Amino acid sequence: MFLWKKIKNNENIYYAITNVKVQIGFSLFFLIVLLAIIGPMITRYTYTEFAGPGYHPPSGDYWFGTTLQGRDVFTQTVFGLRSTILVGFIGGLIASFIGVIIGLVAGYKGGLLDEALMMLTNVVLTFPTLAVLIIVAAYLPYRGIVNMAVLVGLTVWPWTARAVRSQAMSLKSSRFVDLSRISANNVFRILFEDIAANMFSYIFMVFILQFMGTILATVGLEFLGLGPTRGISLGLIMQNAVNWNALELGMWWWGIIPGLILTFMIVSLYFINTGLDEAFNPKLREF
Amino acid sequence: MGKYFGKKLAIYLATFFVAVTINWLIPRFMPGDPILSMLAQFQGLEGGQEIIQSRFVQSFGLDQPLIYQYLNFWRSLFRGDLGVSITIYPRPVIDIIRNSILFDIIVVLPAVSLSWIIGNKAGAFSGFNKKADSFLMPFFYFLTSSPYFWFAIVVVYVFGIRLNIFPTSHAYSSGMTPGFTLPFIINFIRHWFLPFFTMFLVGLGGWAIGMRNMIIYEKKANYSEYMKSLGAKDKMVRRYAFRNGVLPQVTGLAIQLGTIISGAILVQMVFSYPGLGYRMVQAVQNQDYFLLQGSFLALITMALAANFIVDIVYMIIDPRIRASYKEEK
Amino acid sequence: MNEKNEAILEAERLTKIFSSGIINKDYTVAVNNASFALYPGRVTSLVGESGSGKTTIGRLILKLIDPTSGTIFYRGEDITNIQGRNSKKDYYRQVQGVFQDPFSSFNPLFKINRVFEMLFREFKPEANNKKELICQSLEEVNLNPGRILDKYPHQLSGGQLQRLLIARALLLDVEILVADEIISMLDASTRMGVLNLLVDICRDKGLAILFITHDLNLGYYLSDDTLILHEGNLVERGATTRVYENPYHPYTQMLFESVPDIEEKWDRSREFIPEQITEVVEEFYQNNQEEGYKEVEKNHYVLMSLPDNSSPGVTEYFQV
Amino acid sequence: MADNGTVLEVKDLKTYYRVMKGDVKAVDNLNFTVRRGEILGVVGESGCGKSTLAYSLISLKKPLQHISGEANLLGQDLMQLSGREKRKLKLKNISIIPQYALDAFSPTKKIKTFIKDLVKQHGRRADKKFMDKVRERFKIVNLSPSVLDRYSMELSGGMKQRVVMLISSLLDPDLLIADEITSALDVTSQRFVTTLLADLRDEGIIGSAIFITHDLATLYQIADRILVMYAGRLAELGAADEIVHNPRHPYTRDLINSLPRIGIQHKDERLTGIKGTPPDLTDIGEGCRFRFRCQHRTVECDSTPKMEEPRQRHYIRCWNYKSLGSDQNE
Repeated sequence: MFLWKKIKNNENIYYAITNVKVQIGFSLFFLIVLLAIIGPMITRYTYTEFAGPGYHPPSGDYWFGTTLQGRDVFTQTVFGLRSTILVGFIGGLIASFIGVIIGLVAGYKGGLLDEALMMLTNVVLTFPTLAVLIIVAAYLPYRGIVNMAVLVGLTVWPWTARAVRSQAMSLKSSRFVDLSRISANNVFRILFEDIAANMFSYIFMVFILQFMGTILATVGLEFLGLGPTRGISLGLIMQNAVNWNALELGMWWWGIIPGLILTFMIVSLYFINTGLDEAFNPKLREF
Repeated sequence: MGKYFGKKLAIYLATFFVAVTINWLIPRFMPGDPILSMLAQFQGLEGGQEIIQSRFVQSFGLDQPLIYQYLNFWRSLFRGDLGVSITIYPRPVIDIIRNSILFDIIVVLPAVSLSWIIGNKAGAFSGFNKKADSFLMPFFYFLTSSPYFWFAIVVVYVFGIRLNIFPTSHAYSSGMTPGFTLPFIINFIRHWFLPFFTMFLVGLGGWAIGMRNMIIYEKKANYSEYMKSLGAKDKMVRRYAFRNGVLPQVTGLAIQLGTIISGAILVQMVFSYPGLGYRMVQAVQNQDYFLLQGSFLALITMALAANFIVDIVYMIIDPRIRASYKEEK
Repeated sequence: MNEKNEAILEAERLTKIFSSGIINKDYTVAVNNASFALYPGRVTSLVGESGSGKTTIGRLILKLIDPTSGTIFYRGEDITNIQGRNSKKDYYRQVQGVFQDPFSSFNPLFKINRVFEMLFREFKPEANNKKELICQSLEEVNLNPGRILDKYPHQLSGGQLQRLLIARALLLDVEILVADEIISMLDASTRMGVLNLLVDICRDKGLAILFITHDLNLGYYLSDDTLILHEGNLVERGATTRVYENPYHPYTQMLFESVPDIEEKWDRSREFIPEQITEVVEEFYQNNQEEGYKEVEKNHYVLMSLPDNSSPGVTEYFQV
Repeated sequence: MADNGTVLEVKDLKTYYRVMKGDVKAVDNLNFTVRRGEILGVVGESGCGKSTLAYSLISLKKPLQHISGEANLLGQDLMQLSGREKRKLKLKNISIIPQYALDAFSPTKKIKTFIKDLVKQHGRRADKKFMDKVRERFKIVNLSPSVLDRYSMELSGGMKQRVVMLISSLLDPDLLIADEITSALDVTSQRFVTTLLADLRDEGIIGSAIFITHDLATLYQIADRILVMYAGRLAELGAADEIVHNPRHPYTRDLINSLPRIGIQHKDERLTGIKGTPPDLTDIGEGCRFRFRCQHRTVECDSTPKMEEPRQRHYIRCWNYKSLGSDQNE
């Protein structure tokens, strides 16, 4: 795509790739995604099947140990990981898409439209999102992965909208936008070639934040028993662990390991995001 | 100054209005009829059938046109009549909320304020000290990335089970009678500690990282360079940089409140600590719609009130806000 | 000295008031009743300090912002509130601009060729000899196409980028060029090249140039007519030599007094306090009976007093 | 060892920026002296190293590094002093008005608070007597003392510049460095601020000054001596009138010829700039650095010209300045 070739030569990309934090974050994230892909292929069990003796700590046969009822925690985790990443991706895309559109329009158009959109953004931002999700999820008879992702995506977009709006406003007042306007460019070309293209590295960073936000919200819901009605998810595993008093019975692996994998994924994304933040603004780039 | 207030107030009123509307809309337009499922729960209760039937129909006003139902809903809201809880029948929802809020506040308030203060200090320290920065930051990244409920589970396991120095559920031991007696207070505090500790630690990371980045910006700002070239010691440069770094962290507090309260719901779930969040989750699991709606509204109001207080504090301590609203375009 | 023929662009009582905020708006008068004209083949310099509204006038002419009141005539036709892309496109076919900061005038992600491609796409889609036209206009601003084309903006110098923007206007063969502080970011040594180029094009192509600057020496060197702007008001206008040799308005006098000259040093015994000018100007307006502009000599007009609202000055903190 | 008059003596000073690409030789073997009561003007195009000179003297830190040479302020070599020792000299003996003066205040502190904190750093209590002196200084810069209770964002550019000048000269420094103090201001404020610097010197508030700017005409108004810098090196240094009316170095002559002046119009006399662009200072080799743009270039120019003193306290680094004849406008 013509636009992508432009961005490749961009100095930001050079600094992004050479940043240590980005490298650490990316490799960790890659490992976890690999686990989500390979895991379900190599495991001998299904996540519902009674794989062996219950109450069994991590060992050669059961890498993450077994639950009280004898299900294999490793299998449950890797399958749960898949659904979590999928939800995070879809939700992140939706939230970023809404956020970018609202941010661009509010930032570029300004005036009354800007005030109204920002009012909406602040209203959604002030909400404790989980509370809203609980109410909506409670009433949804069927909760599939996609409509969970859509649901969560609809509540976390304000972060993108605010960030994109401030960037759009500063880019709008730049001279090359004036030059495009006196070259009689149409508004869409200005919005995409002049404004969005220069924000691409920024939008990518914000997408990572949305991806993280969606995962945290979704797993939170699953933990409260409001996750997808069918299939397994990380939140569900941990909810079962808490419900069956796994910790009191000493089965730390049942509750802690799935959460640890999830936390490592979030940490890896956090490293990428902080690294990109350093790569993209010189002031943070400490020699 | 007035403009700043006006804008903020408008947002909060709009938010409250939207929250109430969501509350009213959802049960009426969601697929499946929550009223029937609620009534279904009362097959067993003899005699109660008719009372509940009339009570729900009347409070939902299903016979009146929608607009009346809506206005009726608002009127009952202001009268404080949030309906009756089913699980703890017939206690009015407003009472349950009133004493649940107390548990919320005593955990969230100290946790947030302490993590904000210590987080900012730690962030500033690592912003000025490169060596500390290299090992403090990864720790804060881990803290701020760990989901609230998972961290709660780890805390329960480490402090509650392995070390067994703190109880891991409920606000006080079931045998105790609440009152201002010393044993009760000690028992209460021991139950309070782990939820508080979880909220504190998970929150700490975010503030530290935010402040560290702010300090790096402020350290390189022109006013810092000017002070140094006129002979100001590092201590003064740090004090000025910290002052300018702390202000945006106050607005950060307002923005993070939504996420913090969401976190509180999950932490209360793990510790079965009877705050609003816990009540709300119970209401969901028992399909107790009135309690669910009531606790949702209470949570939103709490978030709005906290936001408003933070805005006032920010407006007072940041001269730029006061000045910027005098300066013309 | 080419005497004035038909004006190509006239502005009449051009006013721009910025308002901020939605609930209780507060207003700033950026430009107040400015009337002037641009003539083909002549350079008109618009001189004023920062905040005087000179850039706003430039943006009004380039139709990047719309005036609060007043009209702009292009070849006698009222183009003040033309809307819609096509009518604006026709206008931009004849009127172009060059901005102050060369580096922020180019989208950093694209090669500089894009600046020309945009023109061909919008104004000359049918041209088949695009490369040739570009090279020709580059040579006219003495840039070597080989070392310029297919480069990114950060690979070129400020002087080269400014010349590129001028080449862009040449390619379109425009009639009016608004040059907003185009040399203030360039070094003394390279700025002369760009300025001489500008005047040569104006003379050869019969271009009308509005040269916006805060540098009075440059204004004198370059322009045939001069407009002096003070807090949004056009206080003095006329032939450059006349305005500079016998300035009439107190603000213009003070402006010329503060220009450092290599030949003779300032008389430091006399007190020179910039903030007193606001009061002196107000006094000047009150004492004059006539309202509006007076022709103090042939082709030299001075604003004698403000008809209605005069814009507020910052006097509160100065010790006047 | 400084004789009575010399405040600052710089001998063969070299300070380079150590960056990934190599050494940027921003200040390369500079020699000059500043005597008490003297204003030394430093002029040159952007990127010639004049601001680096200011940073070298007052806030030398990575990536800028001292390579060799001395900078003796009242007998103490600034290059050898430790951070702590140098801090004691600041504001009392040596002070600076920075290039970014319009952005020199912390947005959340009142001007008064900043002054009090700053003075405390030098062991002086900002008591009533001291504050009266400060209010006195406000009269000199023609600002009302009520500015003391204001935040910096409530002040205009001209006002901020004056407050910075007041603060930087608060403890009557022996040497005040003014780095591009006029470039961000309007013409009228430029005149006021330039004459203000001279007034501070006349009233003995500052012992001497180094006035750094790219605007030769403004410099000529108050400078006693002018140092013309090109690409990190001294091109010519001498009395202001000599430099402006009888320039010997080709670069100085071209610089003066390219200055537009009221009275010269394009159609009467076509001013020529200096062709080419200033050299890139990263690992620049030997030889006179102006040779690529100089009209009088000869083969000797490929080796670095040494410093000569054609007249008392008038220095020049050029092989061929004698053949240019020095009768520019005698």
